[in-house]
Amino acid sequence: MSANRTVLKIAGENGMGLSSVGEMVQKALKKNGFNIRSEREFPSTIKGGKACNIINFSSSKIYGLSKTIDIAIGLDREGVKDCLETLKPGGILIHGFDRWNKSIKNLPQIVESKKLQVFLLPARDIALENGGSVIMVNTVLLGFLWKVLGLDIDSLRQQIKVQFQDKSSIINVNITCAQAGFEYNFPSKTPSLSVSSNKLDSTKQILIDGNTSLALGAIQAGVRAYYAYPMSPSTSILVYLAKVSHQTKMLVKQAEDEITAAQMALGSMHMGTRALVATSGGGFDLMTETVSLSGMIETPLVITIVQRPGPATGLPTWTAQSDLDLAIYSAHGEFCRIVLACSDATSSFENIQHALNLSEKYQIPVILLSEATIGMGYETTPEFTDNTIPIERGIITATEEIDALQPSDRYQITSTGVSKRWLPGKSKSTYFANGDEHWEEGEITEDEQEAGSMIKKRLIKTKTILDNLPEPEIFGDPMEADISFIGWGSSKGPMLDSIEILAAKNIKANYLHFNYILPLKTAKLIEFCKQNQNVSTIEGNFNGQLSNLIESKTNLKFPQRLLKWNGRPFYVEDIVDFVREKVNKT
Amino acid sequence: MSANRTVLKIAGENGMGLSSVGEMVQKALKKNGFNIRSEREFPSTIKGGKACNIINFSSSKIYGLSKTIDIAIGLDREGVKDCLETLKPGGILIHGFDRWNKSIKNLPQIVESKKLQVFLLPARDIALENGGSVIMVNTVLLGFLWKVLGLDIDSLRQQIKVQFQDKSSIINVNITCAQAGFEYNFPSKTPSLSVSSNKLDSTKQILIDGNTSLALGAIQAGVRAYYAYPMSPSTSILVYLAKVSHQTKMLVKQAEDEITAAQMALGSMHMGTRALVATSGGGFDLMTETVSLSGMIETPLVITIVQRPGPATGLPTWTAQSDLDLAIYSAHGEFCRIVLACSDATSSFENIQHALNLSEKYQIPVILLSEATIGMGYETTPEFTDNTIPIERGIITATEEIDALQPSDRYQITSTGVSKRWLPGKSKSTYFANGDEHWEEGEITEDEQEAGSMIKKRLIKTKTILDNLPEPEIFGDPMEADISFIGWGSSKGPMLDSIEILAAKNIKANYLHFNYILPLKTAKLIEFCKQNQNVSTIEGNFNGQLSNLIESKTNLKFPQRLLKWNGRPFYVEDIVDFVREKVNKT
Amino acid sequence: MSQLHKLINKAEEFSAYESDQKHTWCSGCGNFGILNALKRSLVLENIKPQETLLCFDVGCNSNASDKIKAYTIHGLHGRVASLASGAAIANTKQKVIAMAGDGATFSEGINHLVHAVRNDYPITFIVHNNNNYGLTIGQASSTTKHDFAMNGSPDGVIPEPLNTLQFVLSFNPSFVARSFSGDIEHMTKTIQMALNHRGFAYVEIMQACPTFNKATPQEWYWDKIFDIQTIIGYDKTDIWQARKIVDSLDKDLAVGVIYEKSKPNFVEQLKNREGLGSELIDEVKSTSITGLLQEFR
Amino acid sequence: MSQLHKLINKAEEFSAYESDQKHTWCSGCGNFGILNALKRSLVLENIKPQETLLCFDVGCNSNASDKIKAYTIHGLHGRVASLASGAAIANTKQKVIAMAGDGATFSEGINHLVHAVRNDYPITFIVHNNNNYGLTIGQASSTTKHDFAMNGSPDGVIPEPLNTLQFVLSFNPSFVARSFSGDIEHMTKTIQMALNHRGFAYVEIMQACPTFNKATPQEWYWDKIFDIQTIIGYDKTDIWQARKIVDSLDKDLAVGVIYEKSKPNFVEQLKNREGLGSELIDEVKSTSITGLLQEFR
Ligand SMILES: Cc1ncc(C[n+]2csc(CCOP(=O)(O)OP(=O)(O)O)c2C)c(N)n1
Ligand SMILES: Cc1ncc(C[n+]2csc(CCOP(=O)(O)OP(=O)(O)O)c2C)c(N)n1
Ligand code: SF4
Ligand code: SF4
Ligand SMILES: [Mg+2]
Ligand SMILES: [Mg+2]
Repeated sequence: MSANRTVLKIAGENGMGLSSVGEMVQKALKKNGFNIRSEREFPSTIKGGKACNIINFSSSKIYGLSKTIDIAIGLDREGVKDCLETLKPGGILIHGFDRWNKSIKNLPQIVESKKLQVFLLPARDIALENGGSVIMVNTVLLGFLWKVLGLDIDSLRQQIKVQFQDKSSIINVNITCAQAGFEYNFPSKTPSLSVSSNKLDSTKQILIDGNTSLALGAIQAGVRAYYAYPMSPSTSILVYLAKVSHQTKMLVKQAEDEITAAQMALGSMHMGTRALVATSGGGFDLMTETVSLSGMIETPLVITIVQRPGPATGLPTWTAQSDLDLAIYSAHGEFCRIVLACSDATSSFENIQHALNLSEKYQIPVILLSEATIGMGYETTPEFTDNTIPIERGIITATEEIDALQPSDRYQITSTGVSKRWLPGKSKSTYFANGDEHWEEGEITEDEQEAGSMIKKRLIKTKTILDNLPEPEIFGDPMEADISFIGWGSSKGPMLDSIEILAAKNIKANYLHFNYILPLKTAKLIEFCKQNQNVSTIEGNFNGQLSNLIESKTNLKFPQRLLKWNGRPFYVEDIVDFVREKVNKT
Repeated sequence: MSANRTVLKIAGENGMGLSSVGEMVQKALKKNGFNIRSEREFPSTIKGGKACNIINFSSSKIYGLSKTIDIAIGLDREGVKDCLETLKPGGILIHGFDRWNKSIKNLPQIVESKKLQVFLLPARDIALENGGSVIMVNTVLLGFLWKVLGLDIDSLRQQIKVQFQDKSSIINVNITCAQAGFEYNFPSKTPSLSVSSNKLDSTKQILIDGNTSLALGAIQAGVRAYYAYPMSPSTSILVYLAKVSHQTKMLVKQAEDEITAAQMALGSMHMGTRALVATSGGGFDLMTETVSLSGMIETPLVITIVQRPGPATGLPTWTAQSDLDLAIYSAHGEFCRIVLACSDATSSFENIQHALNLSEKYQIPVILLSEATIGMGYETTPEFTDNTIPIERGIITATEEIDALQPSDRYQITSTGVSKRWLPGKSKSTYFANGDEHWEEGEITEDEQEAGSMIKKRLIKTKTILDNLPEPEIFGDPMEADISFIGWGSSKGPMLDSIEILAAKNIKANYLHFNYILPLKTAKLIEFCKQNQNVSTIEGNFNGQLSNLIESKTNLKFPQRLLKWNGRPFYVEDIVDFVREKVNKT
Repeated sequence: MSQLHKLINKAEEFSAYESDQKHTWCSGCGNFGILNALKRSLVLENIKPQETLLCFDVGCNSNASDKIKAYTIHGLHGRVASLASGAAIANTKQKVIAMAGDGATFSEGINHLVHAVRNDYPITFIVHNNNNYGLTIGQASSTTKHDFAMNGSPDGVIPEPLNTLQFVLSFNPSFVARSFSGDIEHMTKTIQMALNHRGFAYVEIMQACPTFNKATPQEWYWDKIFDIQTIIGYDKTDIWQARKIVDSLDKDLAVGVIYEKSKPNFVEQLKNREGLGSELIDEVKSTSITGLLQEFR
Repeated sequence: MSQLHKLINKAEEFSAYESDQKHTWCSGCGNFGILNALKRSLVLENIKPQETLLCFDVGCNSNASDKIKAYTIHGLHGRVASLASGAAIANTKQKVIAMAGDGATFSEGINHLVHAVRNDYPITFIVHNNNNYGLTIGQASSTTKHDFAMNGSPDGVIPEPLNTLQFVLSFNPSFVARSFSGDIEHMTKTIQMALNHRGFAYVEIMQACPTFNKATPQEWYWDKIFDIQTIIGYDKTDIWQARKIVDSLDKDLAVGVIYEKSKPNFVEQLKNREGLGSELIDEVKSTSITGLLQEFR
């Protein structure tokens, strides 16, 4: 199944520095020229409960995640248990937990029935013998892993140097431990997993998560103020932007709550800089009134929602695509907005830039959706480059134009719905940015004609935008597929992988992906559904939120929906299994 | 056009006690046996700007509003101007503003071109001559109105006594002024408008607004705590419930903000009383996170949104049906909810009771929509009676059942999605009402199986509810109409009137009305669309929010939509004009 | 030169602030005086309409949003402190003033007040404290007198009125002043001082509301106010003296600057922007990120 | 009899509160002690699990929501004061206790705190003040020490830490106490007193968070705390004494009941429910409205 990749799991109890082990492995694998797509699973607690890193790596490009674990490292009892349960039949388990057969129930049966290859290293002894401490058990295991994977130990050695650059005293002992693990031989058999690297030029690739990518996009797009209230899984955007704020000189402010963050961002945008906020669904609830204000006074506002499963606190560290309806319909009253959704690191980097441009050009709120699996998952992707998406602000700056401004230009009724915007202070013509219904200068009106046409002016922007927004993108041969999918967000990754995997099984699959969701572009979509007979939707939610939107805006109906709502992302297996049911060929 | 009614407008500057004049007239008209449907128009300011009362009255039952003003009283310059502009051709204007021809531009032309019958009374002189003060000009005008309408002056006299019961010193002089107005004769012609009352038994009728009706429904349904933050047009619910709180002993608490109101209501509901909150769209934005919590912990919660046009502050004192999407889709995460919409005073009284029952039975949040035009408009309606809608709470109270409870019963996975609910303190079996994803006792879980099935358990309630919810109601002959409408909310009133008016023009119209909107019942609707060829939707919003919902849930499409979004309610004229365009017969 | 004299010399500047929109306040409303004082202080400080951003909340007070010809925002109810702060830190050269009612400030938006004060964002914040919710027709606010029947609370409210100044003094403000809507000259002076403060200048105006606040009419205030400068030896940098002076809500209401502290404001304390000189609004441009990519390579 | 002795006699009652769920706090976390003290005080006050409603916010502290076997709610972040108050006034016979972190109490939900205190709703409110946002991994809160690098604010926060007790004392509380997570016995006693208070009992626990609050570790507190009862002549009904005593945040941290006022609570002051005796939860029944219809006839 996971033919085009190797899947490595590193599991242990939450809170024991798992993520730094995971990081080290991924970076070293990347240096070996592998493509990587990984995920982190951990509970919403500071300590306790099982956690893991699942690292998919391959010498060819991979886009999504697989759940067929080929090889696993268990760091402790919790980790070993987890690995035993989740390893594929015949998979390899490496660990150093010597009391395992006493403390894990049904151990022999599990190992036997799944025909697992288990390698219990005396890792503790090895670490201590080599002058290391108990915590270096992990390094010993990694050294052994390197052997099993047939990789050059030097790559691990280099990464250890980088990882511990701030604690140089422990670099050498870690290297010795890794070497000892690498050299450890089991008397009977030596396990081996054939992984081959095509020696991809790793220097042109970066290994990065979606949240950081989004933050970098914001920096590139000239965002000068970031306001947020911490909320998983969006918090790392705040943390990263704060970390690099001495380089970027960006104002990064943790606000006292989400309403404040949104209001400050709106104030900053109104004054004329670029500001950003990010949160998750529950925090966004609190920002919706501000979104409505942005719609009314036509001041740009961009809010990122990194989704997790709700309702209420839900599953704070897990993933979902369940706040699309929220992004589209929340906030009282009717006004125009754009909703886009990231699908991976690169699209996070790019979409935030588009979001800012669209918000300023059309003077509307823009909601950018991401997901825990995108925001917190790592992947290798071609290095981001500067100046690919020019900044478009849609503000009046030229002196002659400024001089010609009338106050009533600000909210003038136009055929596109877009009026002139200029920044406070820039012209003698002042205007009222009025949250009450208003007329062209922004002065309050309750007149039925004026109110009716001003409301309409704001709403017809939707049409203007629709005429200018890109159509969804099709992956695979656009026509006459055995099975077709329509989706959004992180589904794209496993879909792209699945198209390939299915092709190898002689099944022709294709996929239509919405990057821009609202307003909904329908032409290409309708064409796609004409040219393909067996179309399903794929969504990480229970209700099929995009499916419902499409059904309302077109004559299409989707009785066949691949939906998932248990906090986990789509794996290629989910798709391939679904296809197996729906396509007879298999 | 307004064949079945007389439309009287009383207009003046906002803030001059217009609404008490309006109240007096309506009550006196009611005592005369008329049916009434009235509206108030006023700006969102304390003083200044034009305001009016438009009173539709008829000896037969009327449901909606007409904008064809037959007769008008102008109380001052603003009022006279407004009346001149809005009176129908040939209409009657009564006023006492003697400087009118100096201070109103184009006066003769307007009067001439519309052929208005204007009666300028020396009302000030009459008032002063009869021992009254300047403010009693209004009473003089009312006396004269009574003559024009051919009504018994005694009915006005009685109402004056009631109106001023707290200020007995001015009763007599007001009566004298009214009498003097009644007896005033113009030298030339005596105006007269034939209104006939069928002497309806007014004692079986009440004259009431929708907000008060809703409040009465809440009292009847055993609501014991009301929490709110003032917000037009919902505020009168708070004010009324507070006013009668010594009779009802209800706890009526103005909270410090909307989040608090919602949280306190949820806390009170959780503990086991019935609580209620009401607000408008902007306030509801702030409550949505709490709605999501209610969905998660399966604690009932009922929130009323009295709609006004948005976004932001919008038109605070005007009306709209533009927060249906908000009610349906806002609040993060996926969970089950019910949305119902009031259409008039009686349905406000009833729906709040249904809302509370449904919320408790299914342990879900219920959103009840109303509109400014319903909440603040008056109408005569048959007197509400006790005990028509029994209370259904769906809580475990019987001792044997209580004794048998296990903690895990609380969130047990069931086929209906509904589990047992009992109140804190009532059983030794305690439970965790957990906003984090949980298992059956409410204990935190992040397991994919458990999380997936608990999320599903909550969502399959939708199916259970759909099986039990009433279908929409059809008015008029259900089949083969020349034109058909589908709508919700206050549209019902003018629709019912229009069906009659159109019948008189030999046009057969019918109307399908949704009282329960979410989850959407579709069987009768689909049948209706099969049996009628020319189906439109009617909605007080720009996007056609119900139309879109139906389009997503069925194969139906509604290219023909009668939409209105300028803050005004639908008038029968809006519908009749629309029909004229769409049906060739006319 | 007296305030009025100075103003007469600046009649043109003053009239630049005049808007065509009709006022919608009750006669005798204290908001007239406050708006007048606001215009006066702007004119006296030589601030032109073009140089302002006046941020209004929602309430009677904020219906001034189109009654003064300047750059204005009329935001959401309760949120203006944060909206204005976000605007101000994006361009500290534009003069940002926020206006809000007591309902907005101490109920719906009290969180924003606390943290805007703590952060010392560089704005002038003017509370129109009329002891009630005017625009929604006379409900009780946090400052309504105990036991006084109001719309929606016929038995009066249960809590004692909030001592707003004691409250603000408890979270480390840098400028706290009070004035009275009946005294335009004093308000003008006070707002002028606020406009010259570096950080968050909290100015509370005790505002007469003849329509709904019958408990404390105009005369009630005149009887009780006194200028804090008349206290000999009053040290406005001494927080404990300030706390004592504001303790009573019923008699001896001090007006003027009650507390002041000179310190760098929020923007001035941003370590990563030290010495930068430019404003956030000037810095929006396509920015290279290649330097930041190193750690991901 | 010592606290421990009393508890030994009530081992069974104590164990009734034990939940099967595993704790998820770091070792050395102050929340262990607080939860222990909470159970102790409930047991010592003879309150059974069935008689409680424990309301939890969202944060490390509130992950106790299923670690104590009782009626619990685990609500939204920042909102627990209002949720618990709404619950408490519906049934004053059920013992309602609210638990929240400093992030929840002084940032996200500060509005609820202010007004719940002012209204004097009958609940015990326990703040777990660990000077940071634990659950979201160590961001600064309003009580974080100035200039201390935290996750998301590497330069430290700009505002001075909020003096939480000074703050609470500014809006007319009826009960203000403080204790320390290292001192289970003292916490137990303090919570017991809170449980016996009629109105809103504000209890702040200075909570050690060894993982993220490196600025003030366990020992830091031990060095500075002293029992307020050791001050001779301390009058806990004197608000000015209380204000003075809480003024320092860095040395001499008084623990115990710092301020107390005996007065009727919110429910007891509801004029329209005077002498009624029943609880709101007992009154839900179909109610005749015909008497009210008169004015509409
Ligand atoms: C979210 C929200 N809730 C409620 C309202 C309704 N509302 C408008 S003004 C106001 C209170 C006004 O009181 P205050 O702030 O004291 O201003 P004043 O009218 O007294 O000047 C309220 C509750 C609103 N506009 N938005
Ligand atoms: C509306 C909302 N915003 C943000 C969060 C994320 N969040 C969870 S706990 C927490 C802060 C916790 O800090 P504190 O209240 O001090 O509790 P502690 O973890 O320190 O015990 C935050 C911001 C949330 N759950 N909901
Ligand atoms: S209600 Fe009060 S605050 Fe509002 S305009 Fe009238 S007097 Fe002024
Ligand atoms: S992070 Fe701090 S508060 Fe949270 S569990 Fe760990 S020690 Fe306790
Ligand atoms: Mg006010
Ligand atoms: Mg904390």
